[in-house]
Amino acid sequence: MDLRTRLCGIELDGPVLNGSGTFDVIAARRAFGAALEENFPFSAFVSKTITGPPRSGNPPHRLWETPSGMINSIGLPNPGLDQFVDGDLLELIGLPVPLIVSVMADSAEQFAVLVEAIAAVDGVAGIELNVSCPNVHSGLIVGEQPSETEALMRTLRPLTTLPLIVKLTPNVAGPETVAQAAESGGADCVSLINTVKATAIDPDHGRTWLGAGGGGLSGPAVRPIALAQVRAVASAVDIPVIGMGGITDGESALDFILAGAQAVAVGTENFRDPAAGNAVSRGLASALERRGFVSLAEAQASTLS
Amino acid sequence: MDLRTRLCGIELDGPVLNGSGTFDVIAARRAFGAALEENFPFSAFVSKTITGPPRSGNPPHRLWETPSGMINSIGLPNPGLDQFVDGDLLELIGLPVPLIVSVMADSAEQFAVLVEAIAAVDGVAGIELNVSCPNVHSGLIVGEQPSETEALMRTLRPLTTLPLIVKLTPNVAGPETVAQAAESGGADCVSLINTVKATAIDPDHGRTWLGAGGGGLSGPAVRPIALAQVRAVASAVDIPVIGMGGITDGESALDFILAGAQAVAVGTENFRDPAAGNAVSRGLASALERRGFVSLAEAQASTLS
Amino acid sequence: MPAERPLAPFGRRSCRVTAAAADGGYRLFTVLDEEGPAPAPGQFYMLTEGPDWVGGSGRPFLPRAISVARTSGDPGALRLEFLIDVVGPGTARLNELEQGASCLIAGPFGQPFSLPREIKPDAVGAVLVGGGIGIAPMAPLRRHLVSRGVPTRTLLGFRDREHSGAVETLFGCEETRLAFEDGSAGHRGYVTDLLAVILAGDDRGGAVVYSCGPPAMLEAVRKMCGEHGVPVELALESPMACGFGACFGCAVPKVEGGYLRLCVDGPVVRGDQITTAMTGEV
Amino acid sequence: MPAERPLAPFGRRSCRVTAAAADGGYRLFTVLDEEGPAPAPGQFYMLTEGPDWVGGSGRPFLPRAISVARTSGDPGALRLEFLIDVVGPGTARLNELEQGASCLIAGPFGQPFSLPREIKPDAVGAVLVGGGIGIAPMAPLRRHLVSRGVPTRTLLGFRDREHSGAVETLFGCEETRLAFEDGSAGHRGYVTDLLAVILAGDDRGGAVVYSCGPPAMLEAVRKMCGEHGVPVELALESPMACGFGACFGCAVPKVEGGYLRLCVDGPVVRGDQITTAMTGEV
Ligand SMILES: Cc1cc2nc3c(=O)[nH]c(=O)nc-3n(C[C@H](O)[C@H](O)[C@H](O)COP(=O)(O)OP(=O)(O)OC[C@H]3O[C@@H](n4cnc5c(N)ncnc54)[C@H](O)[C@@H]3O)c2cc1C
Ligand SMILES: Cc1cc2nc3c(=O)[nH]c(=O)nc-3n(C[C@H](O)[C@H](O)[C@H](O)COP(=O)(O)OP(=O)(O)OC[C@H]3O[C@@H](n4cnc5c(N)ncnc54)[C@H](O)[C@@H]3O)c2cc1C
Ligand SMILES: Cc1cc2nc3c(=O)[nH]c(=O)nc-3n(C[C@H](O)[C@H](O)[C@H](O)COP(=O)(O)O)c2cc1C
Ligand SMILES: Cc1cc2nc3c(=O)[nH]c(=O)nc-3n(C[C@H](O)[C@H](O)[C@H](O)COP(=O)(O)O)c2cc1C
Ligand code: FES
Ligand code: FES
Repeated sequence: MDLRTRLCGIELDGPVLNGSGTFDVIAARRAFGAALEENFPFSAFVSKTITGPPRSGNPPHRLWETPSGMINSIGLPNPGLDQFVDGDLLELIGLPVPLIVSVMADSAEQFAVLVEAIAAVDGVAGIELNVSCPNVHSGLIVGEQPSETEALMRTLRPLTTLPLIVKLTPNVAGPETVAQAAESGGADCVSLINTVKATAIDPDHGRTWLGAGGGGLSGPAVRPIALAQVRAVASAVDIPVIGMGGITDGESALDFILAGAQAVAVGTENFRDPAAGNAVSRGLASALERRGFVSLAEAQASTLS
Repeated sequence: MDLRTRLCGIELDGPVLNGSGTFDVIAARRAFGAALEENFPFSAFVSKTITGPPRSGNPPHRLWETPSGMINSIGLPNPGLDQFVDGDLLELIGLPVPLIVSVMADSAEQFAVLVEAIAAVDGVAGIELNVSCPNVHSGLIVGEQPSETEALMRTLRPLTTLPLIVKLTPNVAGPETVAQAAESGGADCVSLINTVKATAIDPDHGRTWLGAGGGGLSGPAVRPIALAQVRAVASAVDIPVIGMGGITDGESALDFILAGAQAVAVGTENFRDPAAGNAVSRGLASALERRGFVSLAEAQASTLS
Repeated sequence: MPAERPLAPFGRRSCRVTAAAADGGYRLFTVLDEEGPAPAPGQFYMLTEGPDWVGGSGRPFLPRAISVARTSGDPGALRLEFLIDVVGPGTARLNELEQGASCLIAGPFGQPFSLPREIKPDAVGAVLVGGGIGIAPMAPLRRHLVSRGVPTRTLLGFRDREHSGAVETLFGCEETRLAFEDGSAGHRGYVTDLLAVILAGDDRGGAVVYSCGPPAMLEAVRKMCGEHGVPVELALESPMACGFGACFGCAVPKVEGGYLRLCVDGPVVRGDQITTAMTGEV
Repeated sequence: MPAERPLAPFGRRSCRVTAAAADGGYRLFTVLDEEGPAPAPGQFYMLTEGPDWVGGSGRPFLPRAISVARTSGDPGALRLEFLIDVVGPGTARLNELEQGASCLIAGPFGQPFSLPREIKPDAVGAVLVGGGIGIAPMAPLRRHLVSRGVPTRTLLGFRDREHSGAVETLFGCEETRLAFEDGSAGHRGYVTDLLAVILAGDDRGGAVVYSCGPPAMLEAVRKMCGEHGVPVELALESPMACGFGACFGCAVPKVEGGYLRLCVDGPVVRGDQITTAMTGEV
């Protein structure tokens, strides 16, 4: 089965990526050694989200297991732009697949600094903009406001020719309007869904379980929500869509392709199976075959009745 | 364990209600006979949503099972106001518990007609307003717009002294702002969450599985989302909150009480166990006991650290 | 005039599985129901396996609707037999139930089959048409009709011998006519061929047809009976979340427009009540 | 200088359960790992039961981290033994594993215990302090140290006799000192009382302490060793989603600020690396 595809200019030998922040190749290499690269699970690698200043992340607890899913409140721990560029980034560029770097900032100016610094490094294939965080000026969550999203894109678009991917938040009434704003602002691609606002109670101690009070829901539990949003967004924009949210196998990956996604990403399932990416790719090939598709491209081109 | 509570003036022998549209007492009586009333599962009964004109509902398929949940696209089948008032309503009033009638319309005028007609009937304890539907004039989903919600409440508030409960949709960035709008418009109570927008793909036939193209997700899968929204809303308004979304047992019901809900509702779990309401009440009593609470009221009064 | 209909105990109850065995391509298992009434032919139960029902993929989550294939014993110690065809995670779970396991059931639910006279005052006999797993509700119906002295002919169709094993168990030596699509035995072809012969005969006037099986077969039976003016009752399927009228998910289009709730208005419906027996199929 | 650390085969693998039995309040089971290397003492595996892992409540969903209590055989036919304490749905599932069942494992993961000399050049001996289920990683550590000729004293504490059964199995006739909170045998009280005696002795200077057990016990051990200037390595626990550094969920506060990822920087940490062994406890 031919799984090759082209994602806003990036040639991929398959459509299966990782969700940002759900796979740390550097740590995984320590655990699995060279075997990781020999069977690299993704056709492109998306880094965890990098911010300007270093962040240590949220206090414990950071995890809560839910019915068919989990809540995380990790808090984007990362070494900060400078240390990332001088350290991890060099290692990531050495990976056998294209590299997409995810960045987040609390103002357009800070976003600009990140985009320019990352774009200046040879070997970066694309930049994903994590807009699920408040703008210090407006106080509004950029990704929840079409206007803020479009404005941000107009600032960043001129700064690089690299593909800019906007990671959409699902915590809005109409993700398609935000996607359209991103598109008219110059985005090359949108990815969704990020995690869904959620919390968990610790009844024994009369507090929320999570150190940060709340977090984001992911895993199979959110797949039906993700499919609806991917379908709405894909039919509202002309730029490609990276679909994710609860993908666990080839069948669920195919659902996203048929809903209009050009590529898919695996997040939480990586925690259950470090080789989930490989399994999803294999499973997608056979799922396509079962449905009589001759290639991924044919499925991407098909539309739902 | 003393589970009695008072919900915007309605005396209840317990905090467990049903979610609108998830239990049909009239059909259940045909299946279970008198045993139903002898062990009535809820402390107040919420009718399915009634509209002005009769509705036959959406074409099949109407159901899709998801990981730890389900999607429904039922489409609010109901006999319409007149037939409801002359028929089912008379039976519902005879129930051993207070009756809350759920209504929906696509304009403030139509809502007014429904509210006045229902309020005119003796034995109705309260009215729940299902605002998860577009306004024919603005085209906007009322429950997604604080302004629309407040305006609707200002129209309806003067029409009755019965408690008015606004059923909030979870498909918004900030349910708490909609809740505040409902409160300042004169609502006595808010209930949440309604189902989360979702869809399912039928890969064998290249279509969405659901006859209506999409539907709403419910069940344990959405509980973490519901808890976060109930907590946000409860801390934003002074009116009582009815919490629901994936409640399956006493422990999950207690989570909602601790998150700030005054009462809880059971929906999807009724499908898995017709006596789920009884089980949740029993389970809540022992969950409270295990945590050293002497009464439901004490738990309702406690706040999360 | 709807057939009298037993009431279900409120809620669901745990029953012991007293027997379970593969039976010709399907699996037949028996539970001991100590609370429920004897179900009427055509009624069904909502089954879950118990606390561990939810499967590895998060499915099954909802209970599954299963018809009664046979009942024995009396209320208080009633034995209910279910015939399972594995088509997905729910039936796969039920298929794993072994003797000694426990199983949660709710029911009996639904509108049972009517007696021929209740459908047509001058009816003199019944023709039962079952296909595949659809033979399950035909077995108790046949016993019921015979016990009421109704002359009954039974036509059963299968893909192949492999899938007909349960006939022995459920119909024993009772006289049945079998059709096999692969011609491995009996009539080579569809069970509807056998029905066609009967409907062509002169005695069709007094007949009432009862049928359960795959949607395509049911629709064929419905059409044939319609053309010959022979009344027919069909036991339909649709996805069900609750089985007792709570979810409105089991909608089947009605001839006069609108939908019936198959779990309470069916699963047994008159052929002329519906527009097609292939609801939701493409 | 971190201890050398075996690499895990990439992904997860299915292993047969070759033995499983209750063992003094806990359950001990063995899997046959045909792919993995021998784990170093202190390392752990991420376990799931397989396709039916997800439980009736939708949990467990994530794999569960379990330490190795004993290893035997050689790579290719390695036997890994796990000791299970049921505290929720995940351990309940693992507790149900019977001989012949299969189990999915990933690992070995994590930073193992160091040799005394790696921690303190002039170290002459080791003191192992295990509590409850925390005796599991102490067993292979003891074997390892003894095989390297390190004089080792082992102190183990339990609620009551009921929960000490596994000592027989895991430590056999090796010399251990036991403390029971209920005084049902050995020393009446906490295992830390036994440690206090040793730390008061003159030979403490050459000792390195290793400990695993309930957070409160670990924190006591950490404090006592700190006060006596005796180096200590602790095997900690924290909720883990992945076990190989992917989720950043297993954060434990570091002395110098920030957090370490317990699955890759631990589970074995130096007492002076952390601010408390009671992370997330209230
Ligand atoms: C009144 C009645 C009586 C019945 N009697 C019997 C009986 O005696 N024996 C018997 O074996 N069966 C019987 N059935 C059918 C049985 O209930 C279904 O086959 C069963 O529910 C299928 O569940 P599953 O999980 O095994 O398969 P599913 O995975 O549910 O697949 C079954 C069908 O459901 C659809 N489907 C697939 N995925 C989903 C999903 N995620 N959500 C919703 N639908 C989906 C597809 O059309 C698929 O072909 C009866 C059904 C009814 C309504
Ligand atoms: C490195 C390491 C090694 C370990 N070795 C062993 C061992 O050898 N033997 C052994 O028995 N155990 C061991 N454990 C502990 C074991 O992993 C946990 O006890 C297990 O994960 C608990 O899962 P559970 O589902 O049984 O219980 P849970 O339900 O997960 O409850 C366990 C604790 O998790 C918290 N919790 C409760 N509900 C949730 C939820 N929904 N989401 C998240 N947290 C929740 C509570 O604090 C609860 O007390 C080890 C842990 C680690 C990190
Ligand atoms: C533990 C964890 C950490 C995550 N970190 C990030 C992140 O740093 N940046 C980001 O854009 N998304 C992050 N996500 C969201 C995922 O990339 C993905 O959008 C989401 O989890 C849905 O996919 P899934 O259901 O397959 O996990 C994180 C998710 C999880 C579970
Ligand atoms: C089949 C079904 C039908 C429903 N019908 C209605 C309805 O008519 N009106 C309404 O306000 N909510 C309706 N709901 C939403 C429920 O009342 C409830 O808000 C939601 O299902 C979340 O609770 P749960 O997870 O316990 O089911 C329906 C839900 C389901 C599953
Ligand atoms: S299955 Fe729920 S109403 Fe019929
Ligand atoms: S458990 Fe996932 S990073 Fe440690």
